[in-house]
Amino acid sequence: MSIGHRHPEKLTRDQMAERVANDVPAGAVVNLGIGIPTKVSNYLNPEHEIVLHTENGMLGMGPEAHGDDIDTDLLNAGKLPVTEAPGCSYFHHADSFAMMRGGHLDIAVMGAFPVSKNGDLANWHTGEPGAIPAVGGAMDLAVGAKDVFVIMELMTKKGESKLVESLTYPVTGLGCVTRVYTELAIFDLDRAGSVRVTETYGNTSVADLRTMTTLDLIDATE
Amino acid sequence: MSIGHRHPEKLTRDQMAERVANDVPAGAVVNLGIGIPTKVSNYLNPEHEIVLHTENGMLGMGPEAHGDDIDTDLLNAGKLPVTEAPGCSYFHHADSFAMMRGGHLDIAVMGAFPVSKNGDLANWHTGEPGAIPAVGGAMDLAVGAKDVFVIMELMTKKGESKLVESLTYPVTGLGCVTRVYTELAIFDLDRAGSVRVTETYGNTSVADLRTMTTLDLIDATE
Amino acid sequence: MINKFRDSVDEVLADIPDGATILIGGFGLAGQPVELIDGLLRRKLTGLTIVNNNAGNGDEGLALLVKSGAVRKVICSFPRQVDSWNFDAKYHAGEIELELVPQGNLAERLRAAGAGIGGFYTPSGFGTTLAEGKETRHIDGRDYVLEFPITADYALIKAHKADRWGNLVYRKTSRNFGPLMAAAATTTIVQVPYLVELGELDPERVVTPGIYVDRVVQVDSTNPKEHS
Amino acid sequence: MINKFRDSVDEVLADIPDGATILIGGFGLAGQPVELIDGLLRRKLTGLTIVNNNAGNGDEGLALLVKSGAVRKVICSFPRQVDSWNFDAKYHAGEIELELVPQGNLAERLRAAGAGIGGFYTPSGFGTTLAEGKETRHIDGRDYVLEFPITADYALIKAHKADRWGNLVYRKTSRNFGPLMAAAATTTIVQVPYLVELGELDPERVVTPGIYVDRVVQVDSTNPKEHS
Repeated sequence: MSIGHRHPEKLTRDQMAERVANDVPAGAVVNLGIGIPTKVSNYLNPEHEIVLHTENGMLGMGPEAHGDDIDTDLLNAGKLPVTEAPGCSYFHHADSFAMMRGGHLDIAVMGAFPVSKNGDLANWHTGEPGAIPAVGGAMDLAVGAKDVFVIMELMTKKGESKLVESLTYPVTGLGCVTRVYTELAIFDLDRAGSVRVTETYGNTSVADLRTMTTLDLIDATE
Repeated sequence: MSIGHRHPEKLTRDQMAERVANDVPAGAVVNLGIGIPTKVSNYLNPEHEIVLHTENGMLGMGPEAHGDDIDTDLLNAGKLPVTEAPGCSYFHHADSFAMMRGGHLDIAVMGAFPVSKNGDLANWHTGEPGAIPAVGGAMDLAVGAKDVFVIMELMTKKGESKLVESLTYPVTGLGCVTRVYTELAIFDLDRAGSVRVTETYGNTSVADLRTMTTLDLIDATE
Repeated sequence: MINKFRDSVDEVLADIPDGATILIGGFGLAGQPVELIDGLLRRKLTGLTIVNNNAGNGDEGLALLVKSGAVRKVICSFPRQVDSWNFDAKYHAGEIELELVPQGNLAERLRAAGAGIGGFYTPSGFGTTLAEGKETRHIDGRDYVLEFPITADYALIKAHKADRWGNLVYRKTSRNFGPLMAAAATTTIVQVPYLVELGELDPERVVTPGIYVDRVVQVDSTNPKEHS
Repeated sequence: MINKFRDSVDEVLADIPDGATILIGGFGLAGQPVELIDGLLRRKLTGLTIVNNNAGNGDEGLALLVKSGAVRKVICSFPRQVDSWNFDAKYHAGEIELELVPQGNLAERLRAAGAGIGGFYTPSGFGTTLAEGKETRHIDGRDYVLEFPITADYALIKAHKADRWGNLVYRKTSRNFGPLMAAAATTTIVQVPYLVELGELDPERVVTPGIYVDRVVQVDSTNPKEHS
């Protein structure tokens, strides 16, 4: 693991993605959401044979395609051209979402607006009046994956914590998030609402995090 | 059509199968049940390209296999070895029964214990106490096919009609049979219980059939 | 002889009436029946309900159909995109209805329609605004929402190869909604770059059996990788 | 490195406990995991619930498992056959429980288990004694019965070829219940005559993706047609 338990600086987005990558067990089947979660693939150890799932209908997705390798029949969920890994397979949308909903994916990595202390996830709709809602596969991933890892900045630009007591944004899934990776710390969640801080970065203390989040955090950094 | 509208003798089982075969439209997708219904395939016009479905997972089933052609991975619903027709395809059981249940088969041909005048079918269980019940795909075919054709002897050995006012045997499907082919006549059914006799054989008159069945049959033979 | 091959895009679309519900395949460019959508635009229909994963991109295909006023309602999972301005304008003007469905529920509702399932309990969407007003049920320790099939008059899809029975194979992730929509619609219309002889497709590899297909029209592919 | 290949039949079955629910694939000889069933018999377990289309034939395989007293309950669609004397005897002696399920509902309940569907409304069986005591519902002019998933601890299936990720292809009608059972069980155990290199299976032709498979063991085929 290249990022220490108590990294002296707060993590960059790439470092957050790398930190997640280090927690993915060898041979796991993983779905990486659009945005920062996609960056996780850059840090996966090829020897670990992590199997990437893309909900539009493929297991064993390879890296993004470039130049002559681009094939418009081979896209990821973000509609970017990708490639095949040996051992890949194709299936239709109902089979792909059956795989997700049926609890067969080990990990889904997603972004979030806020996450509540008991693992409720909001990431599909700002809730602003007049905004056109769009959901895609977020709700299916939220209920389906064995573990849902969220990567997000802990603090908004306004200085508000995105790990909250309870959601004010429209819900994507209830009690589904098991771990939150942020620039300042990693939080393990459970459905009962006990939040354990397992790592901190940037000289942030658990006491600092309690102040920032106003949550009764459990110090599990030792 | 080789069997006349008013064939002078009552039909043999093979002739009943042939009579059904003559009613199958070119290009239709058909499931043939075990027993006499299977014989229908012997009389289908090859130029009509009738597509045979077998519920264990195949469309475009060819004739029964013999000798060196036998392949124990290629069986019909009666577990007999069969062959492939050009254009065939394989699928798993859920896809096969989705095809049936979803109303995509044109015709299912089945045997029956009795059939009621409004098309209720009984063919899966004698209802005798202690008898081990077995149903297979009969209930799925009954509700799924656009038309359910029954081939059966009209009269039992005891001289009782198997086309009845209402079922006393355990039901396979309600209001599903659209036509009954017997040794003495063809009966068109509807869910309202109007039974139309469209053909008779063996010098049987519609009046005779009314006596035999005690049903208020409509004479549609002309 | 069964022959589902037809001569032209205009011919296969000729009987679609105003007010029809039409499933349109594709996820991005993969599996998008571009020429069939263009043909549908030429029909100048009105009151259509369109089911697709999205609601049109840029100024082509489905987006132009939306812009033309042909579409009364869109059922999809992801209408809002950086280039969905045609849908956005109609939506904000109150001129188009949106039924937003989680992507997996969309796929499963289409499957249910083809499979004769009357309804099903899905965990996806439980506790969200997209399940408001829907029946829910607690089964074996888990919460579910009751969802119903999406049936349709027509499906327009793209496959890779077809034979005259309508057996289809797809290519890579262009499979997506095709097999589901083919089974869910009353009339399924398919464009493929390659027509092949009956018996030429590997029966183990056929994804959509011909029973689900009504009309096939040949249209060249613009994807150079598909020429193989 | 992902490697689901295991060395022996006995090894892959070693952890199955008494009382387990086990899905067994096959329809007739096609897809029947003969050697895995024989291995299960050697385990001398008790209290098993077995899900199969039938309840055993003749004096071999599943029929012997039933005869041995290992099986508490059978869930199937067609137990009564000319050579089902072992099941018949246990049934008439009141020593085995039977849950009879229409074949399509059996398949769909297995699919539901793998697909995370909590329940579904099926028209098959409505109005019959097999739906007695079950919830029914009238939807859009048609009557349906509510059915629930069949989940299981183990699935024993046969496929044609497997790679070390557990990707499977089947052969002809031996596909039958295999893909459904693989997805429905917590632990899926597969016998195949052919192990192939990763990347050797056509990704368009893979029917069961490796995500559904836990253990693969090589067993020679007795079907001469399979040697190709």
